[in-house]
Amino acid sequence: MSAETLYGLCAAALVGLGLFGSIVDPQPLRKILAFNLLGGGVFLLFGVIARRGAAAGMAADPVPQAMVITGIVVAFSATALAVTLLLRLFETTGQATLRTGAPARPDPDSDRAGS
Amino acid sequence: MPPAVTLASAATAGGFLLVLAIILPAAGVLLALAFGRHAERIALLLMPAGFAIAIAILADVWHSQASLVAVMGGWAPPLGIALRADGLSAMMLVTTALVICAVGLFARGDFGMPAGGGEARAPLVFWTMLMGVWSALNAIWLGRDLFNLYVALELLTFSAVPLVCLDGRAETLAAALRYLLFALVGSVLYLLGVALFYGAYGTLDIGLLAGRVRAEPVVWVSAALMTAGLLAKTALFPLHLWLPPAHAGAPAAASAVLSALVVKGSFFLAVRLWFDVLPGLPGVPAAQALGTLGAAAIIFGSVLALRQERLKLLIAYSTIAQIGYLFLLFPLSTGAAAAGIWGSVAWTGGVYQLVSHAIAKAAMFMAAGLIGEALGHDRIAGLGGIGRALPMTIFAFGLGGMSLMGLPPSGGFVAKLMLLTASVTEGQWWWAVVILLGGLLAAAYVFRVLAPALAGADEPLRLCARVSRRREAVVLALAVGALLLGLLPLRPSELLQIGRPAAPTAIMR
Amino acid sequence: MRQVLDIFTVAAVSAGALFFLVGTVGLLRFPDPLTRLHALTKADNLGLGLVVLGLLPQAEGFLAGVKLVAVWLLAQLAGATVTQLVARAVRRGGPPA
Amino acid sequence: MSTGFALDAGLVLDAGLAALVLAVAVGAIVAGTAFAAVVGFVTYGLLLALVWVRLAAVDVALTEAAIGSGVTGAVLIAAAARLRPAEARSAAERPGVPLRLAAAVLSALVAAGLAMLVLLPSAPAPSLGPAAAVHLPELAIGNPVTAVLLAYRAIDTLLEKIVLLLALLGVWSLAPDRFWGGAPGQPHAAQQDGALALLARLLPPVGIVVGVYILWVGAVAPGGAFQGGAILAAMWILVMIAGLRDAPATGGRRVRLLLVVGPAVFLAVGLAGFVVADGFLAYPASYAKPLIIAIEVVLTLSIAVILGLLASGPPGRERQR
Repeated sequence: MSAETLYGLCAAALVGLGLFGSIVDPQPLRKILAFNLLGGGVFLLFGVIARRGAAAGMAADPVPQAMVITGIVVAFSATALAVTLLLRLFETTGQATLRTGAPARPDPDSDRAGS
Repeated sequence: MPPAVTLASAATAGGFLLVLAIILPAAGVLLALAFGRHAERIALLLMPAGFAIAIAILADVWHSQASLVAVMGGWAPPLGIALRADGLSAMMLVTTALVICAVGLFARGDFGMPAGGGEARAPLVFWTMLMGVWSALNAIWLGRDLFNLYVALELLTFSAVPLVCLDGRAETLAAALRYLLFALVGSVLYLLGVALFYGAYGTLDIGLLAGRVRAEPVVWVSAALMTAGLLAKTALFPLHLWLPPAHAGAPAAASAVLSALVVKGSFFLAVRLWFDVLPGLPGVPAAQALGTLGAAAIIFGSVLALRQERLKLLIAYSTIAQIGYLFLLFPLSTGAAAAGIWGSVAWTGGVYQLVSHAIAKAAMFMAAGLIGEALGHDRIAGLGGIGRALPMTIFAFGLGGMSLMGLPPSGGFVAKLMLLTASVTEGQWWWAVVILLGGLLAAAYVFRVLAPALAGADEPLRLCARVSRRREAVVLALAVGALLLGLLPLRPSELLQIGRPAAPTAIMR
Repeated sequence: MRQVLDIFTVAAVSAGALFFLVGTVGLLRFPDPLTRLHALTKADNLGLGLVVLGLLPQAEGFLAGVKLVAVWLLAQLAGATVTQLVARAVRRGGPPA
Repeated sequence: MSTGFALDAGLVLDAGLAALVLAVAVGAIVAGTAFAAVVGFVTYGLLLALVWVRLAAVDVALTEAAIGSGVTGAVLIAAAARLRPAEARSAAERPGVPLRLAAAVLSALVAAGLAMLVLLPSAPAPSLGPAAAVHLPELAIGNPVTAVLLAYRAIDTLLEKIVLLLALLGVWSLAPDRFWGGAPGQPHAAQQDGALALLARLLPPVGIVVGVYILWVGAVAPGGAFQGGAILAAMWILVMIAGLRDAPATGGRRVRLLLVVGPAVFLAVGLAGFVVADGFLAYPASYAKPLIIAIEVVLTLSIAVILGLLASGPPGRERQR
């Protein structure tokens, strides 16, 4: 087994793990964390593909590597935005939870339309 | 210049228009951030220009009867990235420009900068994000590279999410967070598929991939992952949970953009994936599965819309149902159906639904916004007499509703008729039943709003705020547009055929 | 000469690894945060120091050697700061969970 | 020593590293508290950076260590500390067994599908490496990753800068109206004598040199605007956390200009390509390298400011005029 295959299997497991965590964990913060883990797995897969594409005197194909750099920056922006949203939700309501599945309960006290 | 640096051979003369369609709103984002207090002016100045570019691209595609292509930096794919406008892209560009401009005119009342000349939060964020949405959507309509499309998809997410919680209420914050989490997992699954495609075929260019894909495991896995990710972003049943609170909680102008355009971006990519990247792969089970989810969305979304007490939530649930129709184009125009004329009709009907729902839904959300502004609430039970107070707005709402129901001569009618005929002719009659049932349910929920609105009030109606005639006129104009779409059905369907991948042939063994 | 240097490298790196091992055992076995920090700093200081020292003769050129020493110094700086911060946090109100 | 042995030793290292990454990842998912999970995640990121080095992707390793693990970790740790009071309550809302089971099956299926594809690679593996290498001399750029980011796929990089800016504006948009334009966060109690303050005084000079070096070297060796910008941002964040310097007002003219200057110059050079070269983001042949370096310099500046502000959160104080 080559190193690329090894890391490829590692990436597959990370994707499964991250996907599981981001679906199942009830805490939004840990969903965000699991999403980052999942992202790490996806990027690692790109890295394996890049390494397998070593050619023309290059140790790896630079195109997927560049995509990973772009992807890491996007994932960080997403994390910063999601964490800020979560903290703001916590400041506003005193709790940090998403009651998934519950349809928005009409609140008799607030008569404001969403406009 | 040595020719080696520049590989631009496939680029067409009008290619710079494609670049401008993406770059102009992006430049608007930069300008708005740098000169915050002029954000509104910058956005409104860019709108006519953006509209003109979209029209110019449409005209160019129509006249040349061929796709426009631009090659970025002269680096031809697979190393570089190309943009391409076919008939479908041109139609989406114009639809987007139309809706964005209407929303811009409408939002001048809600998101004007304060009189003092300083910069304020909500206006700056709204106008900048609106430019961001526009740039992202145009990049999606024009993109030919799957990773470039991933970046565009993320651009769309990041511009859309802050629009949901502009008012900072707890419910909208939770809705925005849930939306963001769904969208992030969706795009990372899409990205996973992109990685697999690159690893197998060494290119991400849609045209090159189409020539290289074979029916093998890697294609199935990556297509499944990408489709699942895109469905989560499109809010197809059963991944729709995030949509109603997000779309209903946003300010009306933002709801219009989100429901009319933003969810269509990821749907469009699913269409590109199945029809442009994988034409001719026998995805019949997958297509039937997508159609089934779409049918479930139509029934489920409509029934839930019928049970809402709030106008904006009703409209948001109707979006779930109308998204369902879009997915009927998969079973009706792939597989055996693809080769025949009816497959093509179904495909055109699906795209028609995309456009007509965009325009109708934008009009309806903005109408709901005006109603909410006038009444101070949006409870359906309390709409009595509003028809007399805001006749133009209610009329516009009704016209939009006609498109949802599929009544002639609306654009929705043409779309649903095409889907219906195709399903009957192809012998897949079960979709026809769903289409008809969905139309009836849509009629029921639209009349649930119109009936009290047109009835007289028990007591004289007290309006909280005066609604400007100008904004009412914008909404009505858009709704009339949705109606007129049905009167010119033939030419657009010719347009849609331009640059469409040839009817799938036997790539398959 | 080459062989002497190689032997020196093996010896120093092994000694460094031993300190890492001891430090890790301490981290796991010691009862409270302060003593654990104590164990950890040994790994950081001596362990990394010996590894760097051992690698110096193998460095390709003067600059590579400077880089190695810089790594050690920066790790020292970071380690000292973090130890301080953790210790202060412990004194203030106990460790997080 | 035979090469065979060396290869095997490498493989043992790789196997150990992969196992460690997986173990830490499992730990981060199952950890008892959010704080422990975040600590696990930071470790995961650092180990992943080592994996990137093993995969001959030093550019990615730098980015992963600086952004993926470093700055992301800082943001997550701060959030975990703030959210601790709400943790027990939200952790109690575990989904039911059927959903957990379904999620487990789905995730396992995805992982198994990927593993299968990893084990049946298409031979020979496709690569754009040769195509990328052929054009490097024309660009006079030695680092192929930089050539991909700023020439071959420059439009991705440009759009992604807009993504960063919109994310920052999205973060700011969550501030209460009265704080709009103000500085992020609470004013720091200036405890300028602590160990952290010492670190924040000693490290930045070194860090800034390293950041600029990495930006500069990016044309020929691993490095570039992202990596350099992230290191500069990290130094800035350190100085802000230590309380030596306050975060700037988000409405300040200079901050706004710094934010947009990188993308704006990039865009302007791109548009100039219509006139002086042949098309958007095309560089005139003999000016490719100076233009790319100029773009990278301003991008580094903007990236550093954007990342620093993204990590600082929304405005939390009224703006002083």
